[in-house]
Amino acid sequence: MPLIKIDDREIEVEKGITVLQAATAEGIEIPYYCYHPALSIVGSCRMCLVEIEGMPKLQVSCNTSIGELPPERKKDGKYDMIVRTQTEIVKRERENVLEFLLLNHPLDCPVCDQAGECFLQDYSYKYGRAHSRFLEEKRVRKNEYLGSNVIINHNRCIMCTRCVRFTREISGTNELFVQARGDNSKISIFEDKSLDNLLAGNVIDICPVGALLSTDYIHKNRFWNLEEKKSICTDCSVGCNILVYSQNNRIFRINARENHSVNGYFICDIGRYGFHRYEDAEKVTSPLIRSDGGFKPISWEGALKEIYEQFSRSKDGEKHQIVGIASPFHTNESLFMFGRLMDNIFKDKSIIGKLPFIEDYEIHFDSGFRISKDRSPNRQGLLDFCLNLEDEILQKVKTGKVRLCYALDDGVDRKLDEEWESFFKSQRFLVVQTYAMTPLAKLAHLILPGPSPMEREGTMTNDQGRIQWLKPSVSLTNKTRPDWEIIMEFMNTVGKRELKYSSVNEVNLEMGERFPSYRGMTFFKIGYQGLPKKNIATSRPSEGGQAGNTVT
Amino acid sequence: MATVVKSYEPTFRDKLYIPALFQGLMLTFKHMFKKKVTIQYPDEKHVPPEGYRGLHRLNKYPDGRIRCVACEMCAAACPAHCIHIVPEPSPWEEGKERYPVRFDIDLLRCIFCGFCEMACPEKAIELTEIYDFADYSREGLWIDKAGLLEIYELTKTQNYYTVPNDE
Amino acid sequence: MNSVGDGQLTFQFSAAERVEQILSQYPDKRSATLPLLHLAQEQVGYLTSAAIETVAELVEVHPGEIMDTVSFYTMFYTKPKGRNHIQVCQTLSCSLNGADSLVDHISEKYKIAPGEVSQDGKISLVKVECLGSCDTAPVIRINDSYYEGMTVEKFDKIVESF
Amino acid sequence: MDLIGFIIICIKVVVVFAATMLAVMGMIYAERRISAFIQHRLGPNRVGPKGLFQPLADGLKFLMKEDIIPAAVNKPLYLLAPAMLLIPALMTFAVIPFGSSLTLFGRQISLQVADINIGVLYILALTSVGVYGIVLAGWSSNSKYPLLGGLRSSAQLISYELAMGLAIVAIVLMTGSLRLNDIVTSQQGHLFSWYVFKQPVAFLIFLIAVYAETNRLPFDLAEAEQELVGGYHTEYSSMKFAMFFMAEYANMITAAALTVTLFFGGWDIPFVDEAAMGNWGALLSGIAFILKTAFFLFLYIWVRWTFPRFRYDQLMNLGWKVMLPLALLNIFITGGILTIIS
Repeated sequence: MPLIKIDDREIEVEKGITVLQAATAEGIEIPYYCYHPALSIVGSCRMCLVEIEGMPKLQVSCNTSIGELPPERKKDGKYDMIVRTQTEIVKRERENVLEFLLLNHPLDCPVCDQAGECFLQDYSYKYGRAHSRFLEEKRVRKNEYLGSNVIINHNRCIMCTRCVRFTREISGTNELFVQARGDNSKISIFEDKSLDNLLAGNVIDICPVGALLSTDYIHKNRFWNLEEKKSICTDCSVGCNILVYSQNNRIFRINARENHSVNGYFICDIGRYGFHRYEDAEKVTSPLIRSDGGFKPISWEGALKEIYEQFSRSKDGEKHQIVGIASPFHTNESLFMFGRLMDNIFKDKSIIGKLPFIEDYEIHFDSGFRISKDRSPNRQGLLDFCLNLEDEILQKVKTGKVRLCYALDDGVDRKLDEEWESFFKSQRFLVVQTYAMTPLAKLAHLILPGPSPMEREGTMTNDQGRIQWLKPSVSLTNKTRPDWEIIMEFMNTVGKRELKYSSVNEVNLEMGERFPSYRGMTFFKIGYQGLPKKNIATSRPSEGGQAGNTVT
Repeated sequence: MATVVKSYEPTFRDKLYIPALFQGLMLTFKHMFKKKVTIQYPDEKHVPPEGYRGLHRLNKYPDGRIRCVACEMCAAACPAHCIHIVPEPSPWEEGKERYPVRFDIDLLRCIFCGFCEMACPEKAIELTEIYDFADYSREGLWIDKAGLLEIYELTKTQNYYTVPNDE
Repeated sequence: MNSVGDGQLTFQFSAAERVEQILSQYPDKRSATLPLLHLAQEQVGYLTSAAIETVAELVEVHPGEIMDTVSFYTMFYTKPKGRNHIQVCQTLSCSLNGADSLVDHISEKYKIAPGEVSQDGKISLVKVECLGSCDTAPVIRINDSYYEGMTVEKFDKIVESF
Repeated sequence: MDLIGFIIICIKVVVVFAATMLAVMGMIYAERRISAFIQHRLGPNRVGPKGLFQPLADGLKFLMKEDIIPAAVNKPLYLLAPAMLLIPALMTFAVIPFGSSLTLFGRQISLQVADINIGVLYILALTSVGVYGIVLAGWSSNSKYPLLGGLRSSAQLISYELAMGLAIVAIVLMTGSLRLNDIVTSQQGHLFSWYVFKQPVAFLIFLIAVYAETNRLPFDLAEAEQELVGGYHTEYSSMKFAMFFMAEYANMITAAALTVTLFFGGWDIPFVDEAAMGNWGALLSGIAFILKTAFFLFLYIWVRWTFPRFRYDQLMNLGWKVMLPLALLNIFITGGILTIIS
């Protein structure tokens, strides 16, 4: 392994990596714009110039790979390369490069959405010179739409071509190219081919300056007002890692978060703009009970009392059947609790099913990025925790019995077909746990208000069996309660249990106790990058010390 | 224990106190005829000294467009967090592409430090010399964009920036 | 936005053996980009987007990269040019010797500004950088011929000969 | 006493009462204006010409204020206290001669409500009763600060009433009568027959004691806004509070009139024989009395805005260790001299 020296530090590095990578890994900052770890190297911004001993000129560190020298040619007897990043000449060159990059760059940080997270700002402040010697008029161009969600501000562009390389190498869609040369060059698209692929939003993320802007976020807020939360996307079963930016409980944008085991550096536009669905939805903020054809708010105590009366006492002396409808949109913790409720409390009286999975077409990009066909985030978790899941529940449920149904709602993406609608209508008492007035909720007798996907907390298992942490990006409002807590209350009320989990972590621990493949998957342990599920076969866990008088 | 420090030993005349009393009386008597400092407020107005920091205003361009680009630098600089801005893309074609749809200042929170003025890159917010803006309700001291522009209309003949407006 | 749109959806090289020959000249197909583009431009007079896509297919790169190249070089045209394409040198020696008045004259005569094509499609005019004949300035180039030591009168005479 | 005499007395009572109340209003105005002037301000100047109606506005405001009676108070005494303070203050004025006598329709009318032969005693008695008002107000409020105020007031009264009484004794010794009219008459003639010149020490003691008696600065320990939040009248509001206010000013007016009567020749104008000038003389003497009183009232205000308040121990020190021995000494000397002369 080559031994190199950067500034005063001796570093042993892999053969073939670049100087920039070596320095960054060691925590030595070398400024750069055009380099991106996921993209090919062009070395066009010249910001990462460093001094390398034995080379007559400054070198771009992003494109200088480290090799091994024969022993007799080693520098100072032992180093394969000696790099200096803080010498006078490097500093001066950085100043000069920045002056060039800023020649045509407007001084419009106050109206620029990138301000606050802009590398041009940061590096100008850190490495730049205070004044430009450029006296001429700056080149001014109009903003253009590159795609329906992307605007380009040509004036701010520094021609790093990250976006161009992205469309060539990651999305493979090739919409962007550099037009003309020199002063006239600009990022452009073919007239008949706008930047509208499913990964288009990522060019906004990777643009180091404020040139590429999202129509969804432009001029909505300032970066420093936003609160950043690390979470995962729940729009398909891949479970991309995301950063959610919100202010005052309102989400403003979603960016990709790096996770090489899941999504790399990027996310798709479905997830990026998906949060608007929950904004538009008609929210359920309080338990609602059906009355006179409509719904009227009811207190939690009232709702639980109603549940007790319906579920624990058989009217007309008939034997009743309890139908549980689980949802792959819920967290592992909620599904674990739901499975427990159905299997251990209602026992043989219950049957557990699910609505048909929401499936769309699967999308693969050449770079390896994929959007799963399965558009529900936690199918794996559903299968893991609801062991007696009936696939053909419509056939299995026998007619003529008293039927009580408890359904976890899939949410705003779910449309009900006629068959399912009539199934739900035939229920004697339908409890729906949801966050919005979905078609399913409209059929309910009692609606319990749960959190929306952006408010949920728990773990999710993606289609690769990776357990990841879904963190709430906005807090619960009004009378809504976490899903697991509602199910726990259900168990306590109907099953006469005295479960007292005070947080989702405790449910998580209990879940690990009962399901060996999830053992030890605490939030602390899985962290922000997630962990693969253990490959242990699951057997039916039983509830210790059951109360005998649960359902009469 | 307290230490007694005698800095001055009173003389017999001092101990009589009577002359000192008269001295005091004469002093207040003399003051009765001095010039009065009272300003008869609603009839007479106080003229604040130069650089006085009073009510805010939002400046406009000569064509009537608002100068503010909703960059929120003032809100960021504000130590009292009294400025609340909601930005939006501007409706006009030419000029700045961003403008505030809402611009609220909570005057009860404001400490009139003038940092917003200093932070403003567009010379849009400015502290006028208006000092009498009392109100009967808290809501009345929540001044919005329309109110701030109105203040500009009232005071547009003046430029309160201590550095001359270079545009 | 770049405008390559011209309604022509397909493009076919008329001299297929020439294409083969160019491609065989280079070890790497990409290297044939420029000669092929020139060939395509000779055929139609400018580069249609269909032509660019055809070339891209032949050299096995993305059309975007071909577009990069096309827009980089001034000799490639993505818009139709006039039947007689007049290029006026405006670099130092030509400029000093009256290239500007020549441009003014042509503009006035055909009612076109530099960079435009006359309405009947006969004439197009561009100002270009050094044409490499500084000793005989000012120089203009009409299609592929050089005309040196130009004056307004001389230009009129040449034009008459067409 | 015939009917006409009774009517005359009634008229005198009404006139004196009205004049006192008017003077109270004037004093409120004067106090605010003069204090403002001393502090380079303008003072009230917006209600009526030069702000002259300010006291009326103040009174009106007091009337409009909510009348709060705290739940913990001893109600009868709480309600009685302001009256206890105000009534003696007004009653004292009954014995003070405010001019020589008028002759109307052949009837001699002395300008004095009641010419009683123990006038001085009457005054001493009534001012002592006034203090009950303060003590009662302080006690009945059932609250800490008022109680402290009331206690201070009673302590102050004992300390200073003594000195004051002894100072007057010197005058009485020289006059040989307790009747105030006699005291005035004995000062008639030239300027130096005023007792202020004959008894300067007694005057000084009397003046200081009178300030303490009326609870005016620098002796307003019973009120002491800074420490006692208003002292005995902390729990009072509206008109009841106004009555304390009025009582204070009425007391001041009485005290000023008394000072004039005892030491400045009363209604006497030096070198002028009022009796010889008939009714005009009476009028002039009245005016002279008013002017002299006015000066002392002004002095009250002037002193108030000049000197700081005494500390409680200083007050006691002054009262017991300076004033009382001094007054006693004065009586001895006066008595000695009188004995030698006679």
